Amino acid sequence: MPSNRLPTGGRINRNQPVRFKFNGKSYEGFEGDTLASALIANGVSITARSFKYHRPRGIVGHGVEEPATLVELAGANASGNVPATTVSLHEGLSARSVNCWPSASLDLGATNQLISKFIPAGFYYKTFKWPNWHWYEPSIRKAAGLAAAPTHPPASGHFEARHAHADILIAGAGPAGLMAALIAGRSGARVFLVDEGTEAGGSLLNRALLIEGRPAMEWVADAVAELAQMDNVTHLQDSTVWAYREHNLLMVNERSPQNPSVIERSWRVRAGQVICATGAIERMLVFANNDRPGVMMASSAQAYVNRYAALPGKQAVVFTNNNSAYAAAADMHAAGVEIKAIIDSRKTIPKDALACVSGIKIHAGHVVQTTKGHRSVRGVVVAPIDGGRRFTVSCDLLAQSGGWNPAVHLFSQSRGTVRYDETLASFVPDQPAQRTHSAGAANGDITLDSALSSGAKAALAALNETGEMHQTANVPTGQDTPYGITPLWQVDAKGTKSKAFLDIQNDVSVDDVHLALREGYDNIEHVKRYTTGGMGIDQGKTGNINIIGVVAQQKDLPLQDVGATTFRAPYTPVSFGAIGGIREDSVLFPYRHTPITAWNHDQGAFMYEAGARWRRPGYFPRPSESFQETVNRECRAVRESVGVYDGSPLGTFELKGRDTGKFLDFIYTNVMSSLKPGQGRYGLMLSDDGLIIDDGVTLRLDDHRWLLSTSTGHADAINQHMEKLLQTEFPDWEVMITTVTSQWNNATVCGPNARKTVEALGTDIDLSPDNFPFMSFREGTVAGLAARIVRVSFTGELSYEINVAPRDMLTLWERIMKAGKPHGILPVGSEASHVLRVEKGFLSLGHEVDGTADAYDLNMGWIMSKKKPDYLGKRSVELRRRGTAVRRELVGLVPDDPNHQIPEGAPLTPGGKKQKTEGLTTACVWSVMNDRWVALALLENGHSRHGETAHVRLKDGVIPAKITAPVFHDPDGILLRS
Amino acid sequence: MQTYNIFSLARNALTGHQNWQKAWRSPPLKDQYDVVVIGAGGHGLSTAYYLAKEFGITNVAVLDRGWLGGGNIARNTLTIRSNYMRDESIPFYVKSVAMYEGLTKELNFNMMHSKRTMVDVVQTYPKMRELRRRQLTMDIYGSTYEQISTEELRRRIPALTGGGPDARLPVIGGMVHTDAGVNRHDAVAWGYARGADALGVEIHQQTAVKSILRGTDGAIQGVETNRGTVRAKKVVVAVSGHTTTLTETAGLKLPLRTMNLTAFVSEPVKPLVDVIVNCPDSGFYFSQSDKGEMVIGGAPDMGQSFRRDIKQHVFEDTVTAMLSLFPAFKKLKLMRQWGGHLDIAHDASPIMSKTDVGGLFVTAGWWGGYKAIPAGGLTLAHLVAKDQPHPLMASFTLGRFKHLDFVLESGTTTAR
Amino acid sequence: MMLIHCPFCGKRSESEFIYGGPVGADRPNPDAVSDAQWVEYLTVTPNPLGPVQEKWWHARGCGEWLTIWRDTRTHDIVEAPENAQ
Amino acid sequence: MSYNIHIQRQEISALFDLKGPSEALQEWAGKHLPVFPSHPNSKTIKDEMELSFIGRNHWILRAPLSQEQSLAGRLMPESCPSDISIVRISDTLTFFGISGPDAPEVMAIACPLDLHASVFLEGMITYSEVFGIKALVSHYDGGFEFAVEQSFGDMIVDYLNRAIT
Repeated sequence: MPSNRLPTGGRINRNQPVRFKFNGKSYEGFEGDTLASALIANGVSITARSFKYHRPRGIVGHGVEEPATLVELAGANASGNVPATTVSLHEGLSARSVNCWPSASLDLGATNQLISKFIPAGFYYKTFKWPNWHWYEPSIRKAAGLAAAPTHPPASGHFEARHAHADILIAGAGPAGLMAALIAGRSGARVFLVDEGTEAGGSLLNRALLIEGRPAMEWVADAVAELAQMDNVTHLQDSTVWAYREHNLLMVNERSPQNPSVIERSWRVRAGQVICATGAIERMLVFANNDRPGVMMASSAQAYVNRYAALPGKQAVVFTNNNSAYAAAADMHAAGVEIKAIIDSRKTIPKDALACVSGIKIHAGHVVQTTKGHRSVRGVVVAPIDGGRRFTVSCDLLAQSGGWNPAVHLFSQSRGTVRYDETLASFVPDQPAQRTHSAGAANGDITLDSALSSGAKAALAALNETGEMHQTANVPTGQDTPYGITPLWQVDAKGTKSKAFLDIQNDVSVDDVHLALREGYDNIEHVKRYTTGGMGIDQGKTGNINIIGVVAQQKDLPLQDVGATTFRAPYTPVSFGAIGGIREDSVLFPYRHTPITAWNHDQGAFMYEAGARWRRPGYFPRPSESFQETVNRECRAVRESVGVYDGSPLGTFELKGRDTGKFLDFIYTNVMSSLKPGQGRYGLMLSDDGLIIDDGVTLRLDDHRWLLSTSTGHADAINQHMEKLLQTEFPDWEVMITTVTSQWNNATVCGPNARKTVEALGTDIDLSPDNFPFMSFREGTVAGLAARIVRVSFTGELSYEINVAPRDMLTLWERIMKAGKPHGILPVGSEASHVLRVEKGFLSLGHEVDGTADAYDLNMGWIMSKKKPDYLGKRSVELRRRGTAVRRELVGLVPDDPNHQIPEGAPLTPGGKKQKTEGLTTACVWSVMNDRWVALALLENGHSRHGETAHVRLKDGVIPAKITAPVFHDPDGILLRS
Repeated sequence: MQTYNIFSLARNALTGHQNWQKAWRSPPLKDQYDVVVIGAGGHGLSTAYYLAKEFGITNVAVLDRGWLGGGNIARNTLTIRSNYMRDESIPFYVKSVAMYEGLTKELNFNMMHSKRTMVDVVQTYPKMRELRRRQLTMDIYGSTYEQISTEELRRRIPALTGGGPDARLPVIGGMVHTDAGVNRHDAVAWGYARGADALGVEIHQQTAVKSILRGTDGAIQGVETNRGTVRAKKVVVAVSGHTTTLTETAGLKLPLRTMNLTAFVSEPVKPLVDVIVNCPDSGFYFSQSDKGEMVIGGAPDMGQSFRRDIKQHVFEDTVTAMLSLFPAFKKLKLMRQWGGHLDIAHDASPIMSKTDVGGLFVTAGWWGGYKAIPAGGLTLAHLVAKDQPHPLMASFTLGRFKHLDFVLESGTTTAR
Repeated sequence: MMLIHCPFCGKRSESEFIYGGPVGADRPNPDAVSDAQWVEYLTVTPNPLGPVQEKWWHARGCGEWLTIWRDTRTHDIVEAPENAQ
Repeated sequence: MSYNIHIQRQEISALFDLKGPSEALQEWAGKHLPVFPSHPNSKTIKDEMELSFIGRNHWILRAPLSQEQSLAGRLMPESCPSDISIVRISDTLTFFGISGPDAPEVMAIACPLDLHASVFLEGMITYSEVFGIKALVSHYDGGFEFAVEQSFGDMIVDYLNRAIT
């Protein structure tokens, strides 16, 4: 039995000993221990070192508020910066203190204490400037940061995130939360009860209280059992409500899900009503050397003796300004701790408090000025609060209580306002901003009775708002010491040069705050930022309000006017893994496949993201072939014989209704309504501020049915655009849109032998140019499949876009490959398609269309209808062209050296000089038709500069290139019409 | 101005740090100034500083409804860079980056400027093409951008273990911007405030401007505050998201809307990542602060907002993007998150301009405006003092909207 | 992540919706307005500190375009203000 | 332990997208269809046909694929009047069945809808999202069924597998 373990009592399982390692040494504890309680039971006093000065630190708290002892956990689910008070002991646990070397017990960083007076708050703003910050930064970075950074994901298992819905979410399963859950649950409402502890009960776990005359934990056990019987209640322990978002969305982190393959689970809970029963957090008292190992929160000392049967000390002094520490003293005393004295800063001590303790020396109107000892507390120096003779009381534990701060974090995150309450000397919930109720200590109802009744009240109020009719609830009575406090923000201890800490984690002392105020950093936010107070991992749970108190005292302002701290999520740190759940990689970036994806893979296609989440083949390399050779081979097939590509991802929409023609005339720059059934037309779409947003071909199926195609990447955006116009601007227009992108896949057969290939497939459609000309379509069967063939061309060659249902796509594709085999047909990837369109000077969104060029710049003034009085973008393009800005116009570029490739995106400058650009290269490809590099560019006044030389400016040289028309193959378009 | 250095620090240590002067004064509010700057944030303070330093205009009041440095400068992700795309933008940011590098010495206040390089992790070919386009134009203005291989990228960022060949978006290469850096945002605000104060500029906190006052001729007369009327012939609005709220009190409409941008930090851990990591295809970026926290930013929330809060689904997008490339961060913990509101112009480029109201100037539309604070302040001070745009900002005036000549500059994670 | 009321589907998670911008002025007849008025129509949107009327598309839902009033300070969905049109 | 569910990627169905005023649709095709459901996001069933009311003036008709040709012949999408739209969309959706005791837990990972039996009643069908993708979600044989745009099918299989292991 470890030295400080009580022989009986506690909620530990003495039949289940657990061996663990801390800072390399082996210890033993019990199931039910936390790492902190086991260390206390083993008499380990120095458990940590502080961040800046590397002062020795011990365990201060017993829960998430712990400011001092942060550990790194080793093993499968290694984690850093974890408060030792929140680590459940399990066999094989191995932990070490963060940020100390070689150990917490002997830390060489402690030399910082020697220079502490040279490094006050904000010292780094004043120094480390010469010769420059980089000189110091690496060593400062190394010194900062607490735990080691993780280098590997968890070895096994995964995280999960889920959605959940509840009528009432209750945060906290202490007396108030359980009471609320019972009432809400019994009504049949869907209840979501979440508690951060491994066991329900909240403060009742740590205190020896009675409910209805029985030990309070028996009532807790009954309540938990009753809730477990209710199908309408979800009850999670070891789970934290860490964020309260807009519209009553709350985030829960469940740390020990039942499913062993799930490491942690995140719940996004949408709640009708929320009850914050999050309890209260005891705050520190501020006096010199209040950080020494052995100085502990009174409620924590109480928790260690009651819940863990571990003695944090043998001889204790209790220092308080409120009543709650008296019950703690009584419990400690009952456990065998000698209470040497209670030091109470109040001159008059309420009878209720006194009633808890008898036979204990009480010094009313006294304060602890400082602690004595080196590596742990050996005694305390006590003095009357108004000055007077000091005396020393020896002890090995100082249990201190500065009062209770309602845990308003969630309430405040919800945007509820808080107000300073004089009687509690803390901030309490004021006006809720959402459907939020507060109950128990979180609402300032500190004592057991008031917690139970406010839990019941909150539940009834929440049920009432949910619309449930409910009678008053039967609330049990509990016995507790009435609460009373007189605030003590700091002990005035002139004569001691030691630091009195406000933020134990970040080593922020009263002197630091005073210095900040002296230098003019006098807003509370300035104070916090200048001193870093409250900005640690614990976010100042035990110390922040003391900072406000000290500032208020120094500036002689009421606390309310100094301002409360902004509470930001998360309440306690949450692993990013849990937040992400399984949603990574391809759920974040979903992928889409066409039906021939497996075929592409079999052919060795190089697949990549090609916009709108489609994974498409870029090219089909053959062994020992360079990228360029592959692309050239595919291009030659199209130019010289026949190729085929999968055009399925093109956005396709069927539009139906009497007003469709009118609608298309409004969204496209050219006239669509004049199309005859069976015909198609290329169109350009502008936003109303005159930017090109899409292009594509529209077919008229019959009088009232049209088929519109968009670029792959913009299909969703154009769908949104059209629906928005129709539903919000023109609700009277009769146009109905159905997305058929995945109803019509297509294989586009292109090249001089395209017709022969399609004929070989077998079709009932007359393919002769006279009966089936360019920009028209026919319906029939191809290769025995129902199909629609469209004569469009994105390559400049004779092309047949054969559209079939996806279920037939692979069959069609394989038959095309077979039919084209005599002509050496090749599958064509995106890379070759790019070359083919550049050779023809066809536009590409994202290349030539980059938000600056308009149709006129792109030699497409013809597509800007003069006949239509109005269409989207018309007025804006006209307005823009009336301005004085010089236009950058589309031209072709032919480098003087045919083998000189121009990098895509390369700027053009006058004479190639290092000065403001006059244009840019939008694309450059090796033209198989011209056997040279050719490029497209946007160039200032480019249309009037054909024949001149432009200069591509590169870092290491200039590429002169002749300016030409932006078309390098079949300028008259004879082939595509053939 | 009291000098800050190792010697003054040592001297003061001996007297218990009792003799430090206030970083800035709190003078009484006068009823008239030559220039009133609304907003004691980065741009407001730097504008006031340069008005005094470069143009000798010292009768300047900077008014803030809250605490100085409490707006977006207090809630950003610190990245300073000049990897832009267009001639209009690059030289402006090149200047700003250079000014930042000299700011610690100029203001005698350690900004902890860490020129630690930004590395773009590129996962799609179109993005690589776009960044190479930037590279070639940036070189004209002396801004650095170099392509590196995937192997080199992983050597520089060992924590980047995701994005392998089988990933949904495999890493295909990187771009290195050696000019980029991070520094300490509070120090920038405080350094400018202290510097401006030393030159005679008055900073008035807790002084909320309720409306902008115009005379019968339509020109600016001053502002109405919660502390009374303050007269000035020139008023500069530098209030980020609240620009339109204020200018509408003068009857001025601007092409701005206010949006929310959030950021978050991890727990502090020992040094792991030495560069600023930007992942434009995945939509997040981060750097590790000197304190050890990963400071992470992602995409903005859609919709107008003054709420300064995070949207859970937008936040999750950022987190999951990060975990896809940095799977070890699954075990890293979120420590704190926050939101800021900023206004975005119709073309997503900044507005530094005179307005139709004589004497009223605005600096707004800052979207990543932290990096622009020095050059923004300098060039706006030039405009206010000389009534002529500084050449570096000539493209960013409201005049561009007259003929819809947008400056469409896609940032690293956002586009119009 | 808000809860937005779709007239067809009822209350749904914001993630199902796509934001469609504030409701601005009606599109003027382009031929009946000055250049300045046209530019203002295009570029100036309501940006109130308070309730704003805006469009949302139930894109991953029933496809309805809907209009709500939302307070930009709180994100609460509110009744149309009295002076709203 | 993984989740105890059964996942089935369904065979293709005959699907027709119907838009327009319900009276006009009923007049044109009512006699071939189940009764038009009156509640948003609900469905009616006749023979093996399901008619789902999934948007304002918007229905989807689902039937076994064997009926596709005959339905097309009866509904005559090409010749219906201008104020209604009937489009064959059989190939656009791929359906997944999720059944077994843990089906609600797995659905809760994928879908933000409140699928509790007291809220998402038997017979309801609605568009929502599954793993961030637009999906048509419904109850199905004691479990759930959802359909996504066909090209996302492979991705959904990946993710369901990740969710249940």
